[in-house]
Amino acid sequence: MAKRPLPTEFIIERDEEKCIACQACVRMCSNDVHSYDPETDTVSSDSAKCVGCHFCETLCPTGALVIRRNPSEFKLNANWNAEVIKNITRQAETGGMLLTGMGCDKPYPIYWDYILLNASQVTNPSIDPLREPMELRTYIGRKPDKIEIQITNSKSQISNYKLQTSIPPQLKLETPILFSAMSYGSISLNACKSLAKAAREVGTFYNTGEGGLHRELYKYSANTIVQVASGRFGVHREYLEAAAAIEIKIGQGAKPGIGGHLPGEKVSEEISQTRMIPVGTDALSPAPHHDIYSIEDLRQLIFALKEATRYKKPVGVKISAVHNVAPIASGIVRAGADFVAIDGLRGGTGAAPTVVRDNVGIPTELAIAVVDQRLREEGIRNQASLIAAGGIRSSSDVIKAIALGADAVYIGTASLVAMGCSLCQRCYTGKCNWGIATQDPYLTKRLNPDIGTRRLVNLLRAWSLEIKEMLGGMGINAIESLRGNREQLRGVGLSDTDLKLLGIKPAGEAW
Amino acid sequence: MNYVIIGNSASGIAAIEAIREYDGKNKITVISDEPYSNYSRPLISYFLGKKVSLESVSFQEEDFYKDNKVDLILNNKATKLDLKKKYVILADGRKISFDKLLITTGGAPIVPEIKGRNFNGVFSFTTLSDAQKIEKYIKTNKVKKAVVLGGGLIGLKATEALIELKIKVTIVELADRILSATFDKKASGIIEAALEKIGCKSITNNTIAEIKGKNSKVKEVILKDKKKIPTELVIVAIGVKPNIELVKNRAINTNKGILVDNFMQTNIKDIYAAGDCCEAKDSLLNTNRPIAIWPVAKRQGKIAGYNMAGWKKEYQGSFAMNSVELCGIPTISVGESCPEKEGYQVLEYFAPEKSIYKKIVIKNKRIIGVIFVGDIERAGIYTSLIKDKVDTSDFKENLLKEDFGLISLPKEYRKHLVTGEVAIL
Amino acid sequence: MKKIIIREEYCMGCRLCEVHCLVQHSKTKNIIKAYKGEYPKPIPRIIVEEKGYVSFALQCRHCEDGPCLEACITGAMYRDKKTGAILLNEDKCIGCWMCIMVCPFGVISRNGEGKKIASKCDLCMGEKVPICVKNCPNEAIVYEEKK
Amino acid sequence: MDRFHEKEISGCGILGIMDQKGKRFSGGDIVAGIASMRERANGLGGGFAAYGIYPEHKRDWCFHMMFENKSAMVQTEEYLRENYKIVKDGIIPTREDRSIKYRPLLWRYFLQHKEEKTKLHYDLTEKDFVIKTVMEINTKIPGAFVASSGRNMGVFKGVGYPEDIGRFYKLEEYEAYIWTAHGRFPTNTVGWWGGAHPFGLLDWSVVHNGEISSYGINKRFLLNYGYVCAFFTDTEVMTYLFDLLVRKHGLSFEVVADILAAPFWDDIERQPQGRGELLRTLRIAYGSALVNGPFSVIVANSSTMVGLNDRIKLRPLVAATSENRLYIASEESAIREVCPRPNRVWMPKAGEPVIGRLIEV
Repeated sequence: MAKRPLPTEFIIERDEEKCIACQACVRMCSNDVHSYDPETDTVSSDSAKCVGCHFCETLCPTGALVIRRNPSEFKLNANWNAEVIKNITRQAETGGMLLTGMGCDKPYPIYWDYILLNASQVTNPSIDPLREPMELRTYIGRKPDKIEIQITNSKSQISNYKLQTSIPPQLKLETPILFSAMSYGSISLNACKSLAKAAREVGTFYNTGEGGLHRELYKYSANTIVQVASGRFGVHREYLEAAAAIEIKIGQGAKPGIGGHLPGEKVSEEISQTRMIPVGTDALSPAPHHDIYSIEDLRQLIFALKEATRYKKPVGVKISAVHNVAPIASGIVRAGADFVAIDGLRGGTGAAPTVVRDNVGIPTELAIAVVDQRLREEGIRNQASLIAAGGIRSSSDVIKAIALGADAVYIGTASLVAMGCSLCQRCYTGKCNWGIATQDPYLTKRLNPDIGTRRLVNLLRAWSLEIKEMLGGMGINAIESLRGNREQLRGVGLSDTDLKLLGIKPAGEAW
Repeated sequence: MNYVIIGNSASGIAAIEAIREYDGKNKITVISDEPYSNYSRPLISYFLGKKVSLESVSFQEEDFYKDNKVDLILNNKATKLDLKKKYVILADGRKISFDKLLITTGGAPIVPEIKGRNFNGVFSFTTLSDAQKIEKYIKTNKVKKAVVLGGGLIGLKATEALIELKIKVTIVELADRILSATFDKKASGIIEAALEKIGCKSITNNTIAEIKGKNSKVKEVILKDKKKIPTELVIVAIGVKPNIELVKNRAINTNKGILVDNFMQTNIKDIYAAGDCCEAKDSLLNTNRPIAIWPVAKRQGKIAGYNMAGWKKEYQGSFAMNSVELCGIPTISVGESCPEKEGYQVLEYFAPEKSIYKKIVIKNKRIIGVIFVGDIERAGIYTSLIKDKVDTSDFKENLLKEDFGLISLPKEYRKHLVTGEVAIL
Repeated sequence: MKKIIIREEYCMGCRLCEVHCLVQHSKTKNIIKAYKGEYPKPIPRIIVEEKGYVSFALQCRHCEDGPCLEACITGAMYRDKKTGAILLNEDKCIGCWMCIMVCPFGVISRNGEGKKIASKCDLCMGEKVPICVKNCPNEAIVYEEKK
Repeated sequence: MDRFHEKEISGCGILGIMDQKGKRFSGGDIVAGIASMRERANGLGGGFAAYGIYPEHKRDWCFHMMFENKSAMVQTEEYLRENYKIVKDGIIPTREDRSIKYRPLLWRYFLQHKEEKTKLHYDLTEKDFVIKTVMEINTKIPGAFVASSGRNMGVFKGVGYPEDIGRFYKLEEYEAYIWTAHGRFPTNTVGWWGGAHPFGLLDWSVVHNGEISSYGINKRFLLNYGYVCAFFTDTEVMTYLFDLLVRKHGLSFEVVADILAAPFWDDIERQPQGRGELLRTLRIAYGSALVNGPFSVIVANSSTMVGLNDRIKLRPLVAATSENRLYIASEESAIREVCPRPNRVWMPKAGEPVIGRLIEV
């Protein structure tokens, strides 16, 4: 059979009693799933086209639509399951790599879910964040190992103290959560605006990814981390100067060792200008930086960027969490990075080969734990901040990441979900019904940045409140007292090796 | 300060409202020769057709005069003006002195010199009294047949009313088509056909030469071509002209109507005129001429009121337009809808089987007139394009499309419309 | 007064405003009955205009100097003193369509089915926020005080 | 239970008395004072630190040792002999006391540095070398524990109520210019002699009342600077923090207080620019040294006694002065017990250090 039709992934149930044929679904679906028949004044749906983004279901004014997974099943087989059969069939037809979007969705252990937090009882008091200050402020950047103070007068009065050490450039975060790198191109300008405005409102940062900095985003530069990636798209003097910090992107959790590819169809006039490439050409980010084949090359780029910005802003490096992550991170810190972002296995992407996304890299929980430990053992933990990325889903993930040793976390997928994303994983098609991962003007307007901003701010506010509540419960009133404080964590159902790597005790074990 | 307004219809009422926006105190006196406190003249055909009750013909609430502290003098005609001493002399001899005077005497029906026009059963059709008289005559004489002279708007509205009363009507029109002032052949054709369908005949290129009667009641009309049409009722509705009787041959300048400037003031200070009785700016033709339609009368009255109260406001001019539903077919015509000379471009959609006709007249890239028959949705957008003299080059091809709307217009113009306020027509 | 502000850059063209407007102005105010059980079928008082990817919802702007107010020959069209909204007294309206002729936004329609009267936005009198605004999923129409 | 793998948690009573002119006085007062806070202890630990007690050996390192068995002592002595010149050693005198049930072998050594060792470990200062010695004995010789390792000072501690421990060690026979004391109320039942307070390292001694919620990060912060916390006690962490910040980083006690009990960001922002900048810098650089959770602590070295509370004062701390004496205690009663009419009594604010320095005469 030249083309073997596969069971559709979803089925669309339309309650005819409730359907009023208003055609909102017809108008809104970018995949043309629904169609209206004026002769019968009815709407019908073609399930085969449905990607399961739930946009129509969300809009349907009568709740007439339900999108379900198709229960159609192959013969039960633990090895040759439906996904395997479908993938092989697709590849047999196309001869191509399978593409996907968002982060790894395979059921590898999510360590966050096997880690529990502590709380105070009797021996020390918990603190009520509603009544007492609770501090989440975090500084990202290189810290001096020691502070020297000159006492100008023999009397040791504080007013006579003179600082001899100056703090290298820092990013000040009012909550230890930043928005991950997502490029203009992979996401819409409205999505970028939402992130930028929310970062400004909350007092944190968003990251341009390798998409350059659109003119309209310059006004948020004080809350912008700009990325320098292997394609160097959109990198120019003004870009670097506008930024609050610079991040060299070596790798991405969803596709370690793989470059990026923005198809030419998405390179519109605006994107071409922002990325500084011709309209309609593919934007190919090479797998490696072709001027970085070694750690010393990285050092050169770090210092080239520091020189270019006169040592006024932190320069960090983002890597994917791979097997050797601890020594690599150590090398990066020694190469002069002011922060290291570690993107784990479950980090998101706009497009990646499925096989890479689902099989390469390690979970961020383990990566952060081993990197933090390694840097401390080497006595260089102060020299760089650690940002954990890749699959942070909730405030408890945030607080656990910080307790494991991260200074802050990057959230990407969570921020997209806040803006509407339902993880249909079809970002690479450019047909995102939610107006996020698309450049189609018909779709991008669906994301009103005012709403996007509000929802993102709400998310960060909610998470911050929860973090404060949990911190208070532990009797801690400043986030820095939790950072790397693994005594506040306990593992359940983890192997001894996992516990050792995470540097935490099993639940039930006292201090 | 004494404001005096002669006339109690659209302009007069609008003037009261305008004055009261700025001056809540000073005295306003309204003089009307009508017995009713106010009514909407366009509604008389609906009254006659029994679609609107006598109470509903009024367009202002009863306590309007009280609320606005207006002295209302009814059933008393202003007969003379003393411009020097500034007073109005009424039919009963009373003198009403004024500081500012507004003349809104409206229009008067044109009554042709036809032999036999004094027979009972021959009526004009401009006032509520006319309608009431007709109604009474029909009732008393059990009228079954009628002739309407004049296929203009008033004639047709009268026709429609009579048809509602199950009277068989024949329209006699001098021109080659009905509604000739605003409709072209195609538009008229649709209405004529619709009239025909309900048994109403339109005789064009003709007129009444003589009215014959019996026992002082009308019995038949004889047309120009000698054709005889038996009838029990004749309504003469060949048009109206400005009613300038009061000022004729006085110091106030008149032409067909009373001449006013862009502040609705006559050549005499403190004396204003508005509505059907005056000649004000036609912004389309760029001349002064009477435009006897309701919205224009209201607008002019309002402008006059503002200026009388001391707030200088300029009249931007208006142009002819009308909307009426005939035989269940809605129609709208605006501006120069039937240009006769060369130099115009006409866009058309004509579907007589659906009784739909759309016509857009363009001159120098700008729309100067439209006709919509059968489908009038969103007609106001075109009116506003005419008013704002918008260059249509960029969207001309969309003008007749079914989805034509603000979205078809240049973004800047649209934005102004959507977000901003609109100036009045 | 508060006005409905149109933000065409965020209108998705879903036309849910029309749906909800229709329901609001139906007899039953029940979405399914309004669509499936009411004759004549109610019509929305809001229009969504679409062309390419641009779209916006449009309803009576309640102009400060409303031409429809001047054009109305029956006094059916009036300004609500309390809210400043331009409303239509349906009992007085006789369907002369003068208002349609002069409305520069084209947002007054003929109520095609039942009594021949004009139909226009009434700002959902009695509701705190007009129903179209409340139900716009993307805040492409907002109800705000306008300077 | 393995004493090295359970962090100890305790509520406690603490007391410190200092003669700022360096005049030595007997241990009677400190024992009487701490005894008055018996309710703050539960008999599972008590101890004292005394400064100026060995004037005749004031240049020698004095190690107070606890041995659980003879072989521990043999191994320790071998180790010490290899690295130091043992000037003098002997049993720490004690008196029999019914309340003291079990006691390890208590021995003290007066040690001098060996020149050849200094050369071998040229990267270490003499003090660093002493610390290295202490760490190695504590972690590598089973049954051996260094209770104190300073000069002209010593730590006397054990399992029991502090007044019993004082009597046991015959403290009334010693004279010191700084005395600190600790009565312990551990919530775990493990009472071992080494785990009693004060904690001593070099001439540092720390008595502490509290439970540090930031323990996990303080410990790992210290790891970054080469300190390995072996005992899972807050007091140990506190001691190393003082050693790092005061001895190694050369910061004053006032500054250290601003690090350990850092002001809130809001307060920092309200400060005048220079001070604000200083505090901001300290917090950015030393955030992981912030000691979070309830504590009151008395830290002493040869020239200073410092009392400090956590940043929101979750544990009691009172200070008083009388003539040249500075008193710091958990409760005012303990001070009044030995100094009924002090010149001044005050409650230090959260994070506000009470610093007593030797006034040179």
